[in-house]
Amino acid sequence: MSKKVAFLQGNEAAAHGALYAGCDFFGGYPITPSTEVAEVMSVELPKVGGKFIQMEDEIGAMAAILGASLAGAKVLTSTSGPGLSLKQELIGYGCIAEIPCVIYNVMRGGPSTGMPTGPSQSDVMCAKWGTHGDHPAICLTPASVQETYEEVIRAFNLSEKYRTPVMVMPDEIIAHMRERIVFPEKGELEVVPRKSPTVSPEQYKPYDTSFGDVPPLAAFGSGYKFHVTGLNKMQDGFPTTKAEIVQAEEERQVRKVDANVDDIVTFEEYMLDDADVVVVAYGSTSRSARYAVNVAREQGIKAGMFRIKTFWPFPDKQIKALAGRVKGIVIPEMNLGMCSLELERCAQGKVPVLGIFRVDGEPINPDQILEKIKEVK
Amino acid sequence: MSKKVAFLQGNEAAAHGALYAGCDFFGGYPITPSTEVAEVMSVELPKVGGKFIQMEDEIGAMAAILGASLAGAKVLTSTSGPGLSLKQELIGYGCIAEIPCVIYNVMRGGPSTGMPTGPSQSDVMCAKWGTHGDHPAICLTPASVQETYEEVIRAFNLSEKYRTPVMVMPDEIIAHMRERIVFPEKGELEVVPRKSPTVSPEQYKPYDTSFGDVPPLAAFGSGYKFHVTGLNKMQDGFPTTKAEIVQAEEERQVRKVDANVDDIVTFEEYMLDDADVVVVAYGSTSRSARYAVNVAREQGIKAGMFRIKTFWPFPDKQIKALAGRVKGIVIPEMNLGMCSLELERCAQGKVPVLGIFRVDGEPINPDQILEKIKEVK
Amino acid sequence: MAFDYDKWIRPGKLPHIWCPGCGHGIVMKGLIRAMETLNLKKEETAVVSGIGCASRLPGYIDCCTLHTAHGRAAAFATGVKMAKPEMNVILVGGDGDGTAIGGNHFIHACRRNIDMTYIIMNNYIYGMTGGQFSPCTPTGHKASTTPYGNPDPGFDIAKLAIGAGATFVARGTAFHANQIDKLIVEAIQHKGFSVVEILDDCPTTYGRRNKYKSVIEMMNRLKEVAVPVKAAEKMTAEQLQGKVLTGVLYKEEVKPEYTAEYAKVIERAKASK
Amino acid sequence: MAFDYDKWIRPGKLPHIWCPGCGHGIVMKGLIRAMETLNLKKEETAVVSGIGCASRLPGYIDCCTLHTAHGRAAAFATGVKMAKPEMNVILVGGDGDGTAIGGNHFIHACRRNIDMTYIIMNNYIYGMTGGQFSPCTPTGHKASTTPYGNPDPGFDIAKLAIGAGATFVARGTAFHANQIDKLIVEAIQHKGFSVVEILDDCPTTYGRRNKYKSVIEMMNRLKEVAVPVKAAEKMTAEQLQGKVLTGVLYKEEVKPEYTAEYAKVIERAKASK
Amino acid sequence: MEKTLPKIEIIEKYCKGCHICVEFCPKDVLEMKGFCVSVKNLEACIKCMQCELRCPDFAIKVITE
Amino acid sequence: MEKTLPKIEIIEKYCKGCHICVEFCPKDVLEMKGFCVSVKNLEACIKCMQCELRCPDFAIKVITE
Amino acid sequence: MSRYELRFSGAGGQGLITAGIIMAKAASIYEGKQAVQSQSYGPEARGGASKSEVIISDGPIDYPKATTVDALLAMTQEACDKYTHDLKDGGILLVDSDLVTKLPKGNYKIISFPIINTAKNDVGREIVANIVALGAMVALTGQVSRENAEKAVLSSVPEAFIELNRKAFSIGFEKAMAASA
Amino acid sequence: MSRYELRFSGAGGQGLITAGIIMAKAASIYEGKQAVQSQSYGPEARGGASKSEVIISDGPIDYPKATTVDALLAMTQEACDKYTHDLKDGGILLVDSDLVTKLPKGNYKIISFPIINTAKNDVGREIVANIVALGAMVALTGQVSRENAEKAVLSSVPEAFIELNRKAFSIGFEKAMAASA
Ligand SMILES: Cc1ncc(C[n+]2csc(CCOP(=O)(O)OP(=O)(O)O)c2C)c(N)n1
Ligand SMILES: Cc1ncc(C[n+]2csc(CCOP(=O)(O)OP(=O)(O)O)c2C)c(N)n1
Ligand code: SF4
Ligand code: SF4
Ligand code: SF4
Ligand code: SF4
Ligand code: SF4
Ligand code: SF4
Ligand SMILES: [Mg+2]
Ligand SMILES: [Mg+2]
Repeated sequence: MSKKVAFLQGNEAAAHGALYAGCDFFGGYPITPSTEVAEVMSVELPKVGGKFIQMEDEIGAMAAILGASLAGAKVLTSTSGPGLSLKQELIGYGCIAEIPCVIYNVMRGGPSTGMPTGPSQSDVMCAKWGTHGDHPAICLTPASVQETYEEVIRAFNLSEKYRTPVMVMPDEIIAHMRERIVFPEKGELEVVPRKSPTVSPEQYKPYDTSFGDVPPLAAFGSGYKFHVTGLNKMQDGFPTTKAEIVQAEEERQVRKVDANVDDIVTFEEYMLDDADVVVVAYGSTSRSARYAVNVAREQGIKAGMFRIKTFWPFPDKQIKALAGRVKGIVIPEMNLGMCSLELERCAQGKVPVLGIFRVDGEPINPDQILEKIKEVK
Repeated sequence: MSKKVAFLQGNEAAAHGALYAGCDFFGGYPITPSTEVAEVMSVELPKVGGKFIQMEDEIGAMAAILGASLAGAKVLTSTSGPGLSLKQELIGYGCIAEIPCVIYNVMRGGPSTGMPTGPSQSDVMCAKWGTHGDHPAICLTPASVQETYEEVIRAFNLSEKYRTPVMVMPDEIIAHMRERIVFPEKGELEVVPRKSPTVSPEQYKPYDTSFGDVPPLAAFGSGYKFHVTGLNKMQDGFPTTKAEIVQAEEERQVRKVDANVDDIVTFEEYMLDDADVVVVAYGSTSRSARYAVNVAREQGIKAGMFRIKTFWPFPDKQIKALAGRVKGIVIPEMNLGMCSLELERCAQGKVPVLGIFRVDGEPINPDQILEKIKEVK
Repeated sequence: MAFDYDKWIRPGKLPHIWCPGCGHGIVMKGLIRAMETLNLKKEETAVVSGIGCASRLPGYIDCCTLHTAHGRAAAFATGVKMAKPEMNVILVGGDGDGTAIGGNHFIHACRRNIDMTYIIMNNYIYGMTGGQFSPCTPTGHKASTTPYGNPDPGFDIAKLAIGAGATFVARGTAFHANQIDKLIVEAIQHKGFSVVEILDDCPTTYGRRNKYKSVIEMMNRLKEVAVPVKAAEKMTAEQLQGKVLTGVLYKEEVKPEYTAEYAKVIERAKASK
Repeated sequence: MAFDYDKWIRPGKLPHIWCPGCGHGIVMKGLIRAMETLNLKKEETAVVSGIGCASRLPGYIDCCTLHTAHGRAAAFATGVKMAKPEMNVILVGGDGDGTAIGGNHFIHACRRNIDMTYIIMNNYIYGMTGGQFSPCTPTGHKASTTPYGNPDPGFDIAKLAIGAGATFVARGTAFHANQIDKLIVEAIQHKGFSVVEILDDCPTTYGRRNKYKSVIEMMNRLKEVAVPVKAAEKMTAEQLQGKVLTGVLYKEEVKPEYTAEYAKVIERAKASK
Repeated sequence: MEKTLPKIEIIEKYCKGCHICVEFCPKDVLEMKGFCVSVKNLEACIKCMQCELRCPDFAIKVITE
Repeated sequence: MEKTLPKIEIIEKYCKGCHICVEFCPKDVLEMKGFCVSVKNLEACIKCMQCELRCPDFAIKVITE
Repeated sequence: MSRYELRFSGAGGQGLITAGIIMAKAASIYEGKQAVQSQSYGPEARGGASKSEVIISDGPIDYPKATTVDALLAMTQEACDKYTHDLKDGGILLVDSDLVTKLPKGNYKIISFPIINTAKNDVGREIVANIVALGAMVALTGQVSRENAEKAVLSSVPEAFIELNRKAFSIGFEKAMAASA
Repeated sequence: MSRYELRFSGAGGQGLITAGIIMAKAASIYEGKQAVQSQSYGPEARGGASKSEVIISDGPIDYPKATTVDALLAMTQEACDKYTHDLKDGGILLVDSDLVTKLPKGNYKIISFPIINTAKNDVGREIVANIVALGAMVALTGQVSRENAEKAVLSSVPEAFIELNRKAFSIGFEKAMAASA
């Protein structure tokens, strides 16, 4: 039996990925260039008994998905730069209260309203540092329509597994380009269910670390009653200012992700075995990079690509290893140098990091990258 | 004649500093632990004909100060973590539209509501990366009541000089502790006025780079009429999606600050001449660090301190130089390691960076730092 | 017989954090009596708040409780209710939380007419942050940020809610303690978005600054200004000067309830498959 | 004689970006005629908007113009007006900008009664982003995110503004083009916060989806639904079914204007020194 | 007919001494002792429950059987 | 009395061809030509200015002296 | 690799994005090749110049945007002026002969016929001009078979308009064949 | 260096923050020393334990919080239990004898008298208990002169309450002298 195929935009694929992952609640506020996600969800969710709600603004949308997730739903919101900035306060709420949710953010030109229809990659830093306070961050940067579909599913899985907000951040090119997508059969891809409590309602504590760093989460309305707050809290969910508890809980929240980088961090290595020059790239830019690497190889240059699929946690270990092996790192980004700073941190002065930074709404083309590859001596 | 002295909280000093700098508009929304700034401004501003307005939320407050600044006022808002997160979208607006304004943010425990009355230093990253898109960032981290007063004045000056939002970020300890403050006489400290246009209204363009990277800004209601937008814009202020212009304008916005780090970045070197170990510290933590360095010296350990006064732009050059000279860097922070990442980037693997990270609402005490100093071999 | 509040209060959580004489405790008791009257199932009841003194209420109630971010209670609650329409969703919070930073979510919850009950404890002030004026502080009054008297006109919360499309709006006071539960009962029974404003007092940050000598004086003011809607009908405009109407101020049952409407969307969607 | 719009339009900025038949252009012309009637000084007039198709208007007007962020026009404008109370401050924008994301700033501007005029171009839809429903989309109608018909009830903007405390509220339509300027003139002359809602149409994202065959059909609908307040007085409830009142819907002159009140704060403060 | 007296239970650790019960007791049954309320004249109590109803702190209960 | 005819100025590069002026002209003076409006019967014009008033695009002016 | 680049350009609202999508769909779903479609538009989504690009290849397509264009459709003069610059030497240029009167200089294989008018007069509805153009592009580029392209067209339009579109496609295909013969 | 650390502790609303501020002001503004005052409070600002710390020194004060406390005022049992832990060996502990009945073990110089009651009965207003306590702390610690402390008190209270506070301060000062004699 042949699989279902379709010719879709990245955004449409994202919506279908969410449905595959069992998403049954979408709260959003329209913004270019992410509107197609909401549009598909508004059509598809009610068909499967799910709920689509268009809230009054992005803050309301973020609040609604957090509320719905606490009531047991698998939740998604979609937005773009200005909306992401507005959601920041409540993203922090999701982190501290440990509420699974997926935030799909299409990167367009910024800051502010910027260039709503132009691609960019300049939201990657605020994916980690946007909200105030210490918190974990997971952010995926897909590079094709198929991958957008799959990474949205993975985002749901990570979100449930680690009980924390997860972001998927395609750039506008990936979000709006159309490619053929092959839909997996039901059961073909892993779908991680929420870890529900095994104890009785009387014994249940929403942050009970006796079950490990990621305690089970009960749903409102499922027979369990408990308290959730955005204040620093104890294992039973009630607020505390006790220093030891606060420190321990904050560290656990971050450790959940940091101690599991090997499970979370994914990447692709392309022609790296013998590479002298490595192009580190993510999102649509990695497609230009692969093109450029191919051309470079044809011209006898030992170039390769390290493609970041999981932007946060950052692939520190892998980059550090690479830095010890190659002569130069080229990083093309549709921003003024963000990933570049992380690479410098990881490269530790061992190899030069050469950036190609474009924020003009145009894609970085293979030629530019090739040129830069050739600069590495 | 002896100078006026007073015994004030950091927050009160901030308000008085703003008044000295000529602030005549305050828009805010109350939040612990920054409320005293608003309270003092509500008393003092109308006395000098200035305006105090309490807006419906932090977004409204940020919008109001931007509007007032465009109408010629020198403007201030004050807030804390959750409010800072909410303001992020419009901070980006201030950056792209190049509107001078000062954001005073007291760092309390986060994320989310966190620990409203506990100190932290965990907003330093979102000072730079909080808003989406590429943009410049200036952020000052004072360490005493007197310095809070002076740094608020400097913030106004930098904001006018570079036509960009500037943040002042004391931690809660600095914001709420009381010390003696000596008020400078009028004229004693520099107060930078807004660079007003010298051309006629007909010739005026709000982003006219023929006057350099920081074009003069006219005020609404002063005989000039012009357009301001949060879209990528041309020199005349009107929106454009022309690639060359967008790239050039975005680069200029960031360059304004980056090309002037020597003018902006300030720091203090304490006993660094012969130091083997350097404690890098900022805000209240630097006071513990100085104490610890003194004790270490008494014990014959060659310790010193590099105190960051300007957190953004980060003192890359200085830290890189230090990293080549010392055996170890100790970084105490009331967060889970933020400055620490920047130090690692700058240290380039040359020296170990040892962090002391507390997020429990308690200050980092000198003993902890001393202990860490001794770990450096 | 003494009313058994303990049944609804989480063990070990009292005394609560509110100041001596703070009206929020009186409102909480009214809410508990209402929940008891309606015999709500704790596990099927969510109590949702924002941030503020009033918003600390959920921590004490033995239900599914959600203390969200400042101003966001209505939006979080909308998510809860949409995901689990069979739950009772009760919002609680202060005047600042609900009408300042939370104003937008508030009016949109009114507009949607989603079946939740919002209890606003209106003490005319931001209590938790130390007494800055709120959008409900009367003009001319003193707050920590209106040293020269408040220049801002205040909201009439009921008028705002009606303007935004709420279908049930009531008002009570902390003085009229025994009516609080009755208003809340009627509100919860109403199918649609219901707003119950309870005027109460913040002796700590509002009372002192505005020269109320005691909690009792503030209580007595509530007694004096309140006029039940029924009584008001027989009063002249002059007599009503400076008074505040109490009771059920507005009720309509024509506008459809939101989750029920959405259920129809689901039906239509399934039919279209 | 032809009206000289050019005097108010920035040279070289036409044609504007709006689609064929979009009502926003008609509203812009009304605004220009009003500005001309009042003989406003361009340098002393700020036109402030948010984001959306309607919010692109300021770019064309030769005044001090400010195209802010989505929903924030009223808050930016409040800053402008407070800093320079002598300026005329006119807000323009769409229904989404003003009542969805901008709802809070809108109701608070109404509450404060700050002397600005807000022209809301209500085309019942988020035009710029491609036709998702807005808080003003009628129930049951089609939008790109209500494929099964909109389950949301819409705001009555005028009712909302009055509920929030605005002191002047008027409504017109793009069909009744020659009244637009008159309403705006009266609004600007009013001392306090004034709201002028103009019903107009988005043929591109709303019209087609809702089976309006042409711009003209949409225009004619506006003609049919509109009933001037005066005429409505003589009509029965039945006759008014499905109609929309136009003209000055509400006006009061008792509530003090905000910048004037703040001037008094300054006086009191200076006296206290 | 003999009047049965209620039991007035005061939970001292909840009472914040706000005076409300004292002032609104129609029969002057209660009084403040330091920071806490106490019963001064139980005989006078008419079991109107005003004190229990109004106490913001769950600190006073009137138990009538 | 001789009727003075107005000058109807059409700014082609502004006209988006929305038909509004054509439809709302009471005297059927105008017509569409391709994407742009044009004058078909100037004689009939009564200078009511409806076309100018209603055009969303500043594309038509009725000049009457 | 066999990378083939097409660009469909014209004014917003002319349905060129749709034409591009159908072309790419034909290649990737029906022809068994790989294809990527992308587009760009300004804030003036509904006016001004608009373009839709399609890359077709036998193998994976990395860079999804045009590098040097093999075949360009220009439905307006503005689009023709704006988007010809990277048409490759010897590339195909299809224009609407009524609307594009100033042809670019350069070594192009230029085909022109009155596309919109064909839709209006020969097919009966101006609205299907994009499908007429698509038919022509399919004929001229030979990247997908006529059958597969037709399948893609028919699977992309509402039931009620199938016949109309089939007709539009065929006429476009034939006209192009004739014009380039 | 001559670092001297004081802590004023008790229940929220007892005015201990104010007492700390006045002490620090006396030292830094009137005595010519340096001083830093800081405080901490929970969300229960108006209940629970509260503390205000003052560091006095001849030179610059780096760390603004207490390390080992030289003198502690505890106005409630809760505060006494919570805040004595880092009182230094031989340090001064002043308590309200009515409210603090369980005294800590350890080598402290403990002074106790009924502070609140003194304010109520001897001064006439319970509300000035904090100033009574301040007077006592000034006497016991000797960090600032009686005159300078009095100046600081008087410059910190509203005109109408000057006499009341002067009296409270004096009585506190005298009582402590007597109690520690
Ligand atoms: C985003 C954000 N802004 C501001 C605050 C500070 N804050 C906390 S509660 C509050 C107001 C509380 O007033 P109200 O809602 O009336 O409740 P009350 O304390 O009076 O009961 C404010 C401004 C916050 N926590 N978060
Ligand atoms: C923070 C933010 N959220 C969302 C958007 C996307 N957006 C732009 S305009 C708009 C709605 C426009 O609708 P309306 O205000 O009614 O104006 P219209 O286009 O209909 O004239 C939206 C949702 C944005 N630019 N910024
Ligand atoms: S501060 Fe006011 S509102 Fe808050 S608990 Fe105290 S009395 Fe109540
Ligand atoms: S999309 Fe709608 S609102 Fe926007 S310009 Fe076109 S017709 Fe007007
Ligand atoms: S029940 Fe009534 S009479 Fe008895 S103590 Fe309470 S208030 Fe007084
Ligand atoms: S009302 Fe309650 S808290 Fe107040 S004094 Fe009486 S028992 Fe105590
Ligand atoms: S002025 Fe009146 S009659 Fe003349 S063309 Fe215009 S609409 Fe027609
Ligand atoms: S109304 Fe204006 S834009 Fe429309 S057809 Fe007439 S002239 Fe052209
Ligand atoms: Mg309040
Ligand atoms: Mg609209």
